[in-house]
Formats: sequence, structure tokens, C-alpha cells
Amino acid sequence: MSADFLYMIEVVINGLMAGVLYALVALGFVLIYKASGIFNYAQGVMALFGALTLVGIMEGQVPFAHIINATFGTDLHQFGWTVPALLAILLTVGVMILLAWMVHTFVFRHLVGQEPIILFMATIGLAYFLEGIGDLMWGSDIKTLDVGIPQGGSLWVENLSSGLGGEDFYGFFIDKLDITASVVAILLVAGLIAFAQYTKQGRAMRAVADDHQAALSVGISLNFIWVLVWSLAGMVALVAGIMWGAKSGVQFSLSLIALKALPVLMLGGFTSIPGAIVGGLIIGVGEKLFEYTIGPMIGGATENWFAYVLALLFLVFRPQGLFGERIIERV
Amino acid sequence: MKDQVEPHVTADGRRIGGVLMDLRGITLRFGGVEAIKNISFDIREGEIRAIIGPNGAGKSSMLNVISGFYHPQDGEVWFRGAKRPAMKPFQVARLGIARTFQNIALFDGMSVLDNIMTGRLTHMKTGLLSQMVWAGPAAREEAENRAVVERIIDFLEIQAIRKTPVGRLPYGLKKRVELARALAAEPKLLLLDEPMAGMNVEEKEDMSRFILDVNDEFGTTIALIEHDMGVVMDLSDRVVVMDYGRKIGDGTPAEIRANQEVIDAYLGVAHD
Amino acid sequence: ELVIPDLSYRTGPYGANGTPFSDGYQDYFALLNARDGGIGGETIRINECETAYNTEKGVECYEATKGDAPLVYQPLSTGITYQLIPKVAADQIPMHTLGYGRTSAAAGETFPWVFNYPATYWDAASVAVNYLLSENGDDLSGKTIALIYHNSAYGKEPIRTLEELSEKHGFTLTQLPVDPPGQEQKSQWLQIRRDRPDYVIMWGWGVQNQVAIQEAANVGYPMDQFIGNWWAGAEPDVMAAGMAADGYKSLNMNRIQNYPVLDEIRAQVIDAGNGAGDGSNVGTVLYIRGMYTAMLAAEAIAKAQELAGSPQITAAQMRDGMEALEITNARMAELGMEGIGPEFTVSCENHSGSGEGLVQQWNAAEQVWVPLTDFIAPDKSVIDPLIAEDAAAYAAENGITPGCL
Amino acid sequence: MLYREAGDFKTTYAADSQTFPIRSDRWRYFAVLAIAWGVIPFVIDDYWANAILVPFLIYSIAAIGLNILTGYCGQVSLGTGGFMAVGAYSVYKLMTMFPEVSIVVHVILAGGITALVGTAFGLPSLRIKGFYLAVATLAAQFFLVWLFNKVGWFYNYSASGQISAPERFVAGVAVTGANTAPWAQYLICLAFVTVCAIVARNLTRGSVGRKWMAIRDMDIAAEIIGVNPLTAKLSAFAVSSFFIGISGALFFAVYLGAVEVGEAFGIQKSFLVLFMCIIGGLGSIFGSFAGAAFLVLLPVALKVLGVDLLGWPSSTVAHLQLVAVGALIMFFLIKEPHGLAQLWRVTKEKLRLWPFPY
Amino acid sequence: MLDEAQTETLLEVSNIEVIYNHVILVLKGVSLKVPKGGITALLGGNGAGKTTTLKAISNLLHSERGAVTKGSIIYRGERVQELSPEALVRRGVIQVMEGRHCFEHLTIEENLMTGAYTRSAGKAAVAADLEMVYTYFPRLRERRKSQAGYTSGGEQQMCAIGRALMSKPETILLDEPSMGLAPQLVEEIFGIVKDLNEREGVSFLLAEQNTNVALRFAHHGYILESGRVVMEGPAAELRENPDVKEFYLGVSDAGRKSFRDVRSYRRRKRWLA
Ligand SMILES: Nc1ncnc2c1ncn2[C@@H]1O[C@H](COP(=O)(O)OP(=O)(O)OP(=O)(O)O)[C@@H](O)[C@H]1O
Ligand SMILES: Nc1ncnc2c1ncn2[C@@H]1O[C@H](COP(=O)(O)OP(=O)(O)OP(=O)(O)O)[C@@H](O)[C@H]1O
Ligand SMILES: [Mg+2]
Ligand SMILES: [Mg+2]
Repeated sequence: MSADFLYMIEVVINGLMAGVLYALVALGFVLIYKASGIFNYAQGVMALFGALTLVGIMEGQVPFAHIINATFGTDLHQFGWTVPALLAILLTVGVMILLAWMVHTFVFRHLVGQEPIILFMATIGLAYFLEGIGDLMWGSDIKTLDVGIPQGGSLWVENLSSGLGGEDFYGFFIDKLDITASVVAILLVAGLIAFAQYTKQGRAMRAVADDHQAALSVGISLNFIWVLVWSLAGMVALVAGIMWGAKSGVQFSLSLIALKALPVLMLGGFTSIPGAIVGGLIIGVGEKLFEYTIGPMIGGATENWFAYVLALLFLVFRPQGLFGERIIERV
Repeated sequence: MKDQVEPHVTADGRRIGGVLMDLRGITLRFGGVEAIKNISFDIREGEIRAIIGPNGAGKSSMLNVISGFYHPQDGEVWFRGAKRPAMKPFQVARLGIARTFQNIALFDGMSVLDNIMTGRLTHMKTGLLSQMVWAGPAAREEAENRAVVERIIDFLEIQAIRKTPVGRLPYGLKKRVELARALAAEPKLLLLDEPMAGMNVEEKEDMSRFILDVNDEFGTTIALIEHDMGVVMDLSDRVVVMDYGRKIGDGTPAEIRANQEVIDAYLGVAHD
Repeated sequence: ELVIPDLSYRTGPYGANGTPFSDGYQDYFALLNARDGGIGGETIRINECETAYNTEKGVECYEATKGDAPLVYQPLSTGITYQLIPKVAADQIPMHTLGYGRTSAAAGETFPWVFNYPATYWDAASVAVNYLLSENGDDLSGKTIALIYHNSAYGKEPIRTLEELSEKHGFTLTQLPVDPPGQEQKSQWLQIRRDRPDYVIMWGWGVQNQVAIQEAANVGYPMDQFIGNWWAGAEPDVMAAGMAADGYKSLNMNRIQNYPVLDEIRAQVIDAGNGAGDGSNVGTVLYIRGMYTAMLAAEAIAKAQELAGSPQITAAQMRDGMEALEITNARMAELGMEGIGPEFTVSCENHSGSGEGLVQQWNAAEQVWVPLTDFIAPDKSVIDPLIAEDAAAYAAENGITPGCL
Repeated sequence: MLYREAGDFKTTYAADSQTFPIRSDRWRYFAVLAIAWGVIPFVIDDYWANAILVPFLIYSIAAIGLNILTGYCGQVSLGTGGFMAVGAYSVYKLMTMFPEVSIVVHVILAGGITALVGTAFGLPSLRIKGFYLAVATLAAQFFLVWLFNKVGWFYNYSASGQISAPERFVAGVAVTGANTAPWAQYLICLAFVTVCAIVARNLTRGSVGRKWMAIRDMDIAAEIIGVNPLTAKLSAFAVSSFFIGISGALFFAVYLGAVEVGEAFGIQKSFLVLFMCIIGGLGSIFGSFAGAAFLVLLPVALKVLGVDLLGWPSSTVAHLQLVAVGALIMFFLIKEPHGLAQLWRVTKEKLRLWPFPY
Repeated sequence: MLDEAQTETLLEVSNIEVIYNHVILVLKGVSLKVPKGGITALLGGNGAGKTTTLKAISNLLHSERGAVTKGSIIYRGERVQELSPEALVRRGVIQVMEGRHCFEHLTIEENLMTGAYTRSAGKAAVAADLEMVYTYFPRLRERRKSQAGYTSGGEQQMCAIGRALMSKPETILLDEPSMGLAPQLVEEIFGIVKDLNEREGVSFLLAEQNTNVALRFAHHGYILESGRVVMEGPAAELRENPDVKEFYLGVSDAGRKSFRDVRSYRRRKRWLA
């Protein structure tokens, strides 16, 4: 096999892996959308917030140190202890659940029955709010997150495949972090599908998405369902935050990964959990291949827009995304 | 073969003309569900034609076929003596077919007046540029059409709610506004999908009066779906009965009332 | 009292970079106030305004602070610099854009109010190439160099110069743009992995740097062939990759080491509770650069006071001070920062100083940047014509008749 | 009775469909116009022009434009930044290619070019709806930004890819370039705002506006009663983009003077303008102004409060500002989901009943 | 026939006022009682406030920006105004909303199953109830795998009622159950109401336009106009009231009028609302 072709395959494989990472973010969106019709723009910031909190807890940072020091003239920064990763993750999950509860109780409970765009807007407000709080709480410097996920190219894969294509081919490059992310994503997706399809809460969640009022009228507790779903989404965000944080450090830009998840959502369908994964894979491969093959001819940096254009092309044929629920149009 | 009744004048003095719309062998499927199975019937100029049948029989689907929203897999729609080609709903509307909807489809964000004015859209022609400056043709056209709409508002006695956002209106008034919107189009053929659902007798009487007046004064042909047998029997000239997508009866109210198949499938006990 | 605005950014995507710089900038003035009672007897007041690296907020900050008789602006953003170039000229307030902004502002006759000493982007590109030349026995022919850059005005700046240089020295230049913020660079690095260029030069900022260094490590690109410009060579850029970043190189206009002045700052500013930040940044690359920038401003103020003959100076006098600025090794030593930057002088024709920079390398085990070289001079024979051309175009477009004030 | 509508009779339909059918509203409107044209230009200074009024006016145009598309026609768009960029780059190219033509013409032409581009990107709206469309418009946003960044022709091959506005005059007064007086900047923007607002109001009260609203409220029903969705949606995209293009052109030429596309017209801009529409009130011209004012003033006000009055460190204020903006957005939505315009309407209803609670 | 004097009052609404959006006053002091085991009808024209009353009871007003500003709602001796709709369902009060409100994207069967959301009874009991609903509405069984959004109006109405039954309620607030149903089905539904009432002791509060049928099945009736109760009494008495006859039943002394005749007579002036 020619080296060029093999490199192409490598790009495809890496595209798939990148797609999984996008899908991790997209999953959180899907959960909330499915349960409430809320298009949660804050998902990216939630990932940032989760990762920040995790680092903060692991390193024993004093939350709101700047404000405390400024107001009381103290000089607090660290508690002086460190927390093992696993325990810290559990604590962070607790924080995310608390966050979910607060988000619901203080914001979305009061917006039941509003139009989707209003809810969307509220999530943007939430994004600002969380971003500010995250900075105030943990500081805006760049943090490194190390929960022990292996990183770097997998030598095993590289050695195994290097014989395939002569001396111009160095073997496939696959990042160990990506492999981990894929495994985690598959587990998450399987779990979430089971939840949505086969549990009473899962059904209630879909009911709520369709008609808040009617759901209330049959005794579904919006409060419970929404807190549940926001908690789940918070946990998914945390997972995404951990993966992306390990890649690029924990800092503001992490919140912008939401933008990478949007085309994935659009392509997979806002309401479909498997759609998030499939969408992620298609987008990942599509944008990487395009950048790799066509990109150099037209000046590169095409990934951002190409992902959207690709998703758009799919939508023209299926306006609700590949796996989204059919949009019911009747009179 | 269809019965070829000549144009005639009814007992109460209304003129019934020739065939306005002719539906021939309409079949409509949704995936596995066959909502309409090879149904044919016609609607004559000037008459009030009722479509009745149990729930899920395919009545609303039939109206949707007529207004071009559903495209039947089989069958032809003839309008004013010509076969109607496949059309988009808005093109059908421009032919002069207006309708109301079973689940009220008003524009919630607009006032009653604006809602009814949307009914005039097929008659309003000034372009974007002229509207931008709002002088001359645009303003004139607006005023002219407004006058038509005001007549309809007076006619339907909804002057008081003219400027209210329709979202806030109670059900019955919404139905009336919807009727007003359809009337504003000055249609040849008016399709009414359960215009009297959710009304009490008094309101039904009002509605009946409007329907009769429209039919009488403007000579508008009306096809209506209704579950209140009293209304159907009193108002309509001819009735089509559907059941599970099939046509099980077609004739004058008296004939329908006596039709055993209709009684079994729909009416239950013979209705007074 | 002398007013120095500080258009800083401590939030937003680049907040992690803006914070240490601004801390250093402010702390140095605080030190002057605490230690010397200001400059020439006049205390210095910092007027901080948060821009979030956003041009509109930058303009708002400029308008909000300019009524306060500010002496010099220093926006730390190429985008904001472009907004302010015409404005400062109209308002007659000097602006200092150290190693960023519009390169052709070096042409002081066209841009009398803008200064970009001690070096410009184009200098940086040339310094990097000169460094590589010295590494390769003055011959780069047949080599390939990949430029991975921030896909913005800032990132595109060096392209012109590098293209000229590639022609002159016979190396092949490939360009790999990365859309900001730059979290996803897989395709770029797979391309690098496949093509194995001899060197990779990076023009990045913010998260792009961290990801690039991480990805370089992942694909096994040799760190010592990977050179960032001076905005891609600070601690946050390399920390995320941990040990894998060991050996990464970058340019700098400052030599990073523990200067006596830093101890003074710790003692007299931070410990006294007057620090702009919590003190944790003192001594880092961007902190030192901020402090260095402040020092250059302070020296220019001193010069201006000398020229004006009074301690209270106006913005116009400040400009004259900047144009007459002279930084010598002796003076830097005197200030407790010996060798922190190149020696240079400013003149009406040359607002960009000597253009020298050095190469430093990251030692991940010790977590320090180690200067590898002395200050390297750029190839002015390539840069100067480019500057002249660009300045002429600007002058023509805006109806400016170049000349000294 | 602080606010009255009664006793204000109309005898013709034309009078009833005028812009402000209620007399007191009309007077208020004239008063605002009089102050805007007759007073502010004489008192305006650099700070008010550059930091507050000029951006407010320009964003108002953009918000009106987006409101036409999103508020009136129900098509959520996140491509506003990209369309503003089209306006900015068009006006730049026109200014440099035809220096002798008046800038006013250039700005209008830039609006026209943007309208064409907007219409093209509006085509998918025929198939794609709701948030799917919103996300799809991001394709326009990212693609346009990429294009202007990549193709040298658009920025006249300048080294950094920035464009900067040369000096141009209207009636002998500089309106672009460094030497523009604040009142000149303000007045040219005000002129465009006034015309745009009137045009928008005219369009939205007539049959075109009703078509848009019908599509927004229930597109299927609209089609069945005779609205051609193709022309309705595309005309909304065109008109909306026209306004947005004008605002982009002014944003570049009059306000900033120099822009870099990714920075000035990035996705954040799209969001910002959308916020303005929603906070102000979807489907309301007044709301567009209110939203623009709110979001231009709020950060400035918070900063003045935090840094200047309370003396907090600017970084803390910057973070708190995010928190406060976020919290206020949520608070407003909870208080009144239909925006400031609706808040005003409800207040009027209350005033009408005053002093009785209902 | 239910003996009114004997039974306890299950639900008591006293003198409530409801305001939408802080400004629109809709109910102006409505009081009514629902006795245990009774069928109580709430009649009145469009916009009289029937739906609003029901929503006030089931606490669904909140999400429509409406609020009860005065008066009290007592269920089994407990003030329930501050409860969540869900808590009310758990107490056995469920509302069938006007205008169907099915979950469009769920299948008919899934819709029905959501009705059992609050129940802790085992799978078997739920399955048995599902079976019961299917027996009441065979049409639903046929369409059980279709998405509710694609079923006909009448089918959706059946689905909504069936869904409410799935929660094994003690009191059902039925809002216009007959709307859009074929006459045969209307009879059937009221038959089911009667059946549930008599055999299972379910109490009903029934908002209806179809006065004729409603008064035939109800024990007690209230007539609402413009947010006030203008008349109340046992159903049988109401049926005989001449005003009710004329305005709500459409019969005059001369028997049922034809709808064709409406154009030819002027209505008698009605009582003041
Ligand atoms: N969400 C709302 N906001 C404002 N006003 C409302 C709202 N809902 C209802 N109303 C008003 O409250 C009044 C009573 O409405 P309601 O729906 O209770 O009447 P109803 O008796 O159920 O009528 P129908 O038989 O038509 O259903 C109406 O005038 C209506 O306009
Ligand atoms: N778009 C669609 N997709 C799938 N099935 C449909 C669709 N529209 C209608 N149906 C099915 O077709 C059948 C007929 O529906 P239709 O709405 O025409 O009934 P109808 O006679 O109007 O009944 P009702 O009196 O209850 O309104 C129903 O079983 C319905 O579920
Ligand atoms: Mg129907
Ligand atoms: Mg009702």
C-alpha cells in the first residue's frame, strides 16, 4: 500500500477519534434538549466549570481566594492538601449535581412553558454567569489537569502498523488519550441510551420535552426530571472537561468547545444519543479529511466552517438530523 | 358514475350551480396507514357540503388533500372543470380556496386584526420597495383591504377584540377569528374543519348564522366537517360520510339519516 | 502626578496571558513609587481598564482613559493597536507596542505617535531564521520550515518576511494556519508528522500554544526543532504538556533570570500588599516582559522630563522622550536588570530599536526557561524595504506626508 | 390615569395604521427625535460618541435587522457577525475602488451586497427549521469570516489582513478616519438609524410584515392560507441582511476605523446582536433599541460602578461583570420573557388602570 | 342518584380570583364544591373561565403566568394552592387538559404509560390498567404504536383521557372531553365517566360546552359567565330552568329549533353577566 494512502487512513482514524471528543460535548446537549427542549449553550462552560472545580479540589485551592483576600486582607490560596483524583472526581460530581439543582431552582423552574428561544437565551446568560463564577472561584490562570489518563501517540499501534507502507510510512499515529476517550464515550452512550429508552424517568423525560404543561398535568415532576437531567448533563460535561482539559489545559477556551459540538448535534439530531456519536464520527472524519486533502489548496484552517457546511448538507436531506425525531408537521 | 344533478334552486331560494370541485378516486397513505381509500365525491357551486364520520376516519386528511397540504398517492382533484396539477398549498389558496383548521391555527403573536389581514394576503400585491416608503400604493392598498376586513369584523361581531393578541382569546372567539381570516380571502370554496367544536348552543347558533350568511350573501361554496349532527343535518345540502377512510354514504341529510351503514358506524342511535 | 493607563485583560480567552503581563507592568511603577517616590519626584498613577482582548472594549477603554492626561498607551493586543493607531495620532498621545502591533509603525516618519521598540514581528521572524542559519552553518538551502500560526492579523504578520527570507536562503516554507482559539490541531500535526519539516516555527497565542506543544510531543516531533515566537514562549504554554515539553524553544526579547529588581518588587510591592496580582507571577516570562515594558516607559518619562526640563510632562513631551530613548547595558544594570533586553536607541526614522531577540529553551525538570543565545540581530536588509513599502502604502491611503515632528 | 388611550379616535383606517396610533406615544417619539437630532450633537464628546452612542446606534440597526429575521419572521440566525463582515468588507472595497463616490452610497450598496449574500445563505431555511437553522447559520458565520481572512483581495493584500477606513467626507465634513469629530460620527449613524427604523416599521406593519409574522407563528398554516414561504423567508433574509450590512459598514468605517474580521465579526458578535433582540423584545422595533442600549450600557455602567465608584480591582470587576451580565439576563427573562418592550407594554397597561391594581 | 346532603365535600373552591400576567383579571370570585363521588359540571360560554378554574385547582396556572390572588382551594380539608401539580396528582387529582395535549413524539402507548408515572404499584397493576384503557378505547389499541402527533384529533382526545385514567385518580378534572368527538364517542365517554363514577367512586369536575350531555350525566352544575358563577343547582333543576334551556340547550318552549332558523329570529336578551 502506498504511504499516501496509508496517511489518508491515518487521518480518517484520527478524525474518528476527534469526533468522539466532540461527541462527548454533544451528549450533554442532547440530554438536556431531549428532556426540556432547552438548547443548552452553557454546556461548554459547564465542561470548563467541571474541570476547573476538579483541578481546584485536587490541588486543594481555596475557592474565591481573590475575593476573600481582597475583602478580609487575608492571604489564603491553598488549603495545603491534595486530594486523590478519584475522590476529587466524586466530589466534583457532587458539585455538578448541586449546580444542576441551583440552575433549575433559580432559573429554569421560572421559565417553564416559555418559547425555546427564550430558554436558549437563558442558557447563554447562564454561560456568562458560570464563566464569571468559575474565574472568581478558581482564578483565571491556566491549570494543568492530570487525573492519570495516558497521553501521547500509542507506540504499540505505531510499531504494529509501521511495516505496512514502506519506509515513507512511520506507522499509524493514535493518541492514547483519544483511545481512552473513545472507551469512555462508548460506555456513556450505552448507559444513557438504556436510561432514556428503558426507564420510567427516561420516558418522563421525553414527555417533558414535548409538552411541559401536559407533563405537569399527569404528575411528572418537572423539578425532579430537570434536576436529574441537568445533573447527568453536568457529569457528561465533567467527562468532556477532563478529556479536553487533559489535552489543552484547563482555562477559558475550554468553554468554546461547545462550538465544535454544534455541527455534531445538528448532523446527529438534537434528540438522539446515538446520533451524537455518529454525528461526531462523521464530522470528525469529514473535517479532518477535508483539511488534509483540500485544505492546503485553499489556504487551510477550514475545519471550523467545513464542519458546519457538512452538517448543513446532511440537513438539507434530513431536516431533523440523521437520528433526530421527525419534526411533526400537521394541521 | 356520478349523479348528474342539474343546477337548481333550493327550497329556501339558494342557487346551487354546477360542480365546483370534483374529487376522483383519492387514495392517501401514511406509511402503513391508509387514511383515505379511493374516495370520490363532488362539491357544487353554492352548496353547503358536510363531511362526517367517526374520529380518525380521514375527514381532516381529505380537507388537507383539497387544500394541497397532503398529496394523495392516487386520484385526481378537479377544480372548476379542470384537473388541478400538483400544487403547493399557497398556490391552492390563490385559486380561491380558504379554510379553517381543526386545531386552531391562528398566528398567536399577532392581533386579531392582523390575523384577519393575513387572509387578504392573496389579494395584496404591492412590492417590498413600495412598502418601505409607505406612501402611495402601499398605504392605499392597506386602507382598501382594511376596509374589507372591517366589514368582515362587523359581520362576525368581533369589533371589540380587534386589537387583542389572539393568544389570549378564549377558544370560541379564536374559532370565529379563524373564520374571519378565511372569509377575508373572499374564497370560492371555504373549508371548515369542525368550526363548532367547543362551543355551546348559543355560540353554535351564532356560528351557523355566519355560515348561512356567508353562503347566502357571498354565494360562497362551503365544505364543512362537524360532529354535531343537529348542525350538520340542519345546515348542509348534501353529506358525505367517511369511515376508516372509506366512503360509506353520500346524499341529502334525510338520506343519510336513514342509511343503516351510517347509523351503525357513526350515529349510533338514530339522531333527531 | 503622571498617569499611565493600562489596558489589560484578565478575563476572556487570553486572560491567562494578559494577567502576568499587566501585573509586571503595574508592579514596576508601584516599585518606583514606593522606592523612589515616582519618577523625577512625580508619582505615577496607573489607570487600569479591562479590555478582555476585545477591540471594542479596547476603544471604550481608550476613550474612557484619554481624558485623564495619559502619557502612553500600551494595549497588548495587535487588534486594539490597529484601532488606536489613527486615534492616538489624532489625539497626540504616544502608544508603545512592544514586539506586537503594526510592524511598519517602525517608520516613525509615517507613524510619529507609535513606537514598537525594541523589536517587531518581522524582526522576530528574521531573528528566528538567523538563529537557524547559525545552527546550520549559515546554510538553510533545501531545508523545510513549517510556520504554524494563529489565523488572525497577528499570526499572518511574519508571512511576508518569511517568504522573502525563504527566497533569500533557499528554504521551503509551508504554512499551517490554526483557527483561534486552537484547541483542535490534529490535522496540522498529522501533516507535520508526515512531512517531517526540519523546523517548525510557531506564531501562536493563548491556548493554541499549549495544544501545539502537546500535539508536537504526541506526534514525536523533536522539541528542539520547534521554535515559538516571543508570544509563544511563556510558562503557561509549556506547563500543560509537562515533561513532554522539555527542550521546546522560543524567542524572547528578554533574558529570563532572577534580577535584583524582582527581589525589590517582592519586598517593597508584593509584601507591602500593593501588588497588582497576588505575587505568584513574579519572575515569569510575561511578568518580566510587562515589567520591562514599564521600565522602558519609565526611562522614556525620565528622558522626557529631562528634555522638557520639568517633572510634570505632557503626552507630546512623552513622545519626544520616547523618540530620544536610549537603553544601554549600563543603565539596565543600574536598574537592577542587567542584560534584560538588547541595547538600543530610538530615533525619528526608527521607532523599532535594534530588533534583536534571543532564543531560550524550556527545561521541564527545573521548570525554567534557559537563555540559549545572546541577542541576535535581525536581517535589516530584508525587513527595512518591507517596512518602507508598507508605511508608504499607509501614508498614501491616509494622506499622510511622512516627516519628523 | 397616567397613560390614556381612550378619547383618541381614528376616523380613517390610514390614521389607525400609522406608526404611533396613540397620541401620547407620538409626542414622545417626536420628543426623542428632537433631542437626538437637535440637542445631542451639540453636547456630545469623544467618550460618549465612541464608547456609547455610536456603538448603540450601530447595534440598533443590526438589532433591527436581526429582529426582522428572528423576531418577525421567526428564523433564528447566528450568522449576524458574518453578515456584518460582508457589509464592512463591501464598504471597504467600494471606498478604495471608487474613492470619488460618496460614502453614503457605499454604505447603502454594502447593505445591498449583504442582502444578496444573506439571501443566498437563507436558502436552507426552506428546509431547515428552528435551532437546526440557527446552528446552520453558523456555517455562514464561520465561512464568511474564513473567506475574508483568507482571500487577500478583500483586504487589499495588506500584510496583516486588517482593513482600515480611509478618510471620507459628507458635505465637506469628515465622517470616517481619525479626524472625524464625534458629532459627525454620531450624526451619520443617527441618520442611518432614523431611516432604517422608519423603513423597518413600514415593512412590519404592512402585508410583507404580516407574511413574516405568519411564517413565524405557524409556517404550515401560513402556507395554506396563501403565503409563499420561499419569498417570505428570503425577503426576510434579504431585508434583515440589508440592515445588518449597513450596520457592519458603519461599524467598520465610522466606529472602529480598522477591523480584523475574526476579531470584530466573530461569533461573539452574532450572539451579542441576538441578545439585544431577545432582551429588547423579539418582534419589536422599540425593543431593538432598548436591547442595544441595555447591552451597550450595562457593561460600561457596571465598570463605572465597580472600578470608578467602588474602587475594586479591575480584574475582579471584570469577572463580576460577567456574573452580573449573566445574572441580569436570566433575571430579565424570568421577569419578562418577552423583553424590555413587553415590560414597557405591561407597564403601560398598568398605568392605564392606575391607581387600581387591575 | 347521589344524595348531596349525605356526602362529604372533596374539593372546595371558595371565592377565588385569578389574574393572568399581573393585569388580566379572569376569575372574579368563583366558589364551588365537588362532593365525593359526584359528577359536577361547570358550564359556560367561551371565555367564561372554566379552563382557568380547572387550572387553578390543579395548579397549572403558574406556568401560564397566571396566579390565584384571592380565595382558597381546599382538597380533603387541606389547602392545596401552594402544592405542585405533581403533589396534587399524587393526592389523586388529575386534570385532562383542554385541547388534548398529548406528547407528540411518544407513541400512544408511551403516552398512556406516562400517566402511570406517579404510581408505585407493580408492573402487573399498570398493565391491567392499560388493558382497561384499551378496552374502553379500542381505537387506541389499533394505533398504539403510532406517534401521538400523527393521530387524528379524536384519537388524541381519547389518548388524553386514557392517560389520566392510568394514574388511578380519585378526582378527575375533565376539560371539554367531548370536544371534537363523534357523537357516538361522546356518549361512550360519558358512559365511561358514569361507569368510573359509579363503580370506582371517582369524582369528576367537568367543564363542558355540550350542556345537553353534561347535564344529562352530572349530578350538580355550575354556570359560569365572565368569571362569575351566575347559577348553580342540581343538574335536573338546571335542565328545567328556562334560561338554561334557551341559552345552553337550544330548546325553547316550542321544542328544538333548527340551526337554519337562526337567521330569522332575534334572541331574547339574556341575564346580565
Ligand atoms: N394565558 C392567558 N393569558 C391571558 N389571558 C388568558 C390566558 N388564558 C386565558 N385567558 C383569558 O381568560 C378568560 C377565560 O379563559 P378560559 O380559557 O378559562 O375560558 P373557558 O371558559 O375555558 O372558555 P372555552 O370554553 O372557550 O375554553 C378568557 O377571556 C381568556 O382570554
Ligand atoms: N401526517 C400523518 N401521518 C401519519 N398518519 C396520519 C397523518 N395525518 C393523519 N394520519 C392518520 O390518518 C387517519 C385519519 O386522520 P384524520 O385527521 O383525517 O381524521 P379525522 O377524520 O379528521 O378524525 P377526527 O374527527 O378525529 O379529527 C388517522 O388515523 C391519523 O392517525
Ligand atoms: Mg379531523
Ligand atoms: Mg376552556
